[in-house]
Amino acid sequence: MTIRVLLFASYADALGPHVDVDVPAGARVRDVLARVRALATGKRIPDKPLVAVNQVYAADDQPVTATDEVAIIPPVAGG
Amino acid sequence: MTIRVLLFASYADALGPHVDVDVPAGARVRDVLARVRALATGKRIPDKPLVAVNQVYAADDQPVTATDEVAIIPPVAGG
Amino acid sequence: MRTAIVERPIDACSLLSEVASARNGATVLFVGTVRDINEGSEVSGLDYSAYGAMAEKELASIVAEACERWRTRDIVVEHRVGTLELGESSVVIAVAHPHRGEAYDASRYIIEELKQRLPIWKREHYVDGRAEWVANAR
Amino acid sequence: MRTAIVERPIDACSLLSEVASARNGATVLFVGTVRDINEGSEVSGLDYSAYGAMAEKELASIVAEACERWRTRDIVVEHRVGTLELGESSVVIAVAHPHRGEAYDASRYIIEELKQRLPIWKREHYVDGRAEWVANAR
Repeated sequence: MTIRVLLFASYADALGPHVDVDVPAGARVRDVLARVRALATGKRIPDKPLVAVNQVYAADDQPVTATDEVAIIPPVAGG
Repeated sequence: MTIRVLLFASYADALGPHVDVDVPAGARVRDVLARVRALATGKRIPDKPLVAVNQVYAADDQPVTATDEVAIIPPVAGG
Repeated sequence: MRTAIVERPIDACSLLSEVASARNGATVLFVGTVRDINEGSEVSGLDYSAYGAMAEKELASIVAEACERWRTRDIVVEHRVGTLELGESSVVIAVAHPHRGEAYDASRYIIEELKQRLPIWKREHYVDGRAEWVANAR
Repeated sequence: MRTAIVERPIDACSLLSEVASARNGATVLFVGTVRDINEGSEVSGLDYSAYGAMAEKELASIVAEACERWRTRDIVVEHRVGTLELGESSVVIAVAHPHRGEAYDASRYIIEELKQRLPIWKREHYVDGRAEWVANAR
């Protein structure tokens, strides 16, 4: 299945505002991350970044489905 | 010497806004307090109230002179 | 810094502007308000009276202590006296500081010291017609 | 309670009025402002960007946590995104509570959580022409 991954701030500067990656059915957050990091510019993403699934912070073993909104969250700076 | 003692809030309700008491030269805050408490309505003043001399909190052994502004400070309620 | 004991309503927004500056990343404003209930009694209004000259001095001392301890000059405090209605502000403390931790700590220091040290007294009027001098907890 | 991510200036005074009530004896307002200096560099301005939908949700969650923990509904928070100038407010937190300790604690909780959890990013522009993504300390 294809997962669209949203990117922001410095990650979006390097990879664009989103990337699409293919993962097998039953894949988890960490599998999606591995595919993003395997892209040409993907090394800009750290090994264990914060990830949100459907706009909620998610653990790296959370399963993902093709309809999920997955986002990689750079170090935040609100306030 | 005569010392004018300023009173406020519940103490002023009982004794008026000020009382004059006579104390010997060299008297201290505690001597002034003893004279105030010896007045007919003076029992309304507790044994060891807060006292200010010249608008600064004072210890009970601080000497007073006839030109000092002495005040007995009821429990405060600012804020 | 600026401090005042005033006999008119306090304009919290104007205190907020007074401490604002691009030097400071954080502003903490504290507003103390006349509550409708105190320790179970329904309050209808209250009078604050002060030993005016001493209250001015003591308030200035407290704020000078805070300015020195937290190394800022951007603190303004007004305390109102006279007759106040429900919901009106009795005290407003505005603190601005480069860093938020210091702004919160200085604000808290000032309200706690002021409640222990300012020679100001409060007579509460209750809905049932009673009135009482009320003191702060020590 | 009310929370919002906004793209216009925040009116701190209006948030203050929004939480005011004679039920509450204390209001604590926190204003976060764009500083002229950050870690030694002279700042000329900055852009905040957000993962908007998630930032709205996360901000609402943080404030709901504070409302539950300190048992009040009188909390309003706005966080601004877009381009801000020096001295402009990026975030305003208004908390009203019957008691002051709770008002301070809830305010502090919200700013600390928001700085760790809101998916909002800041690009600082410096007087020397550089620009950098800056993260909060963890």
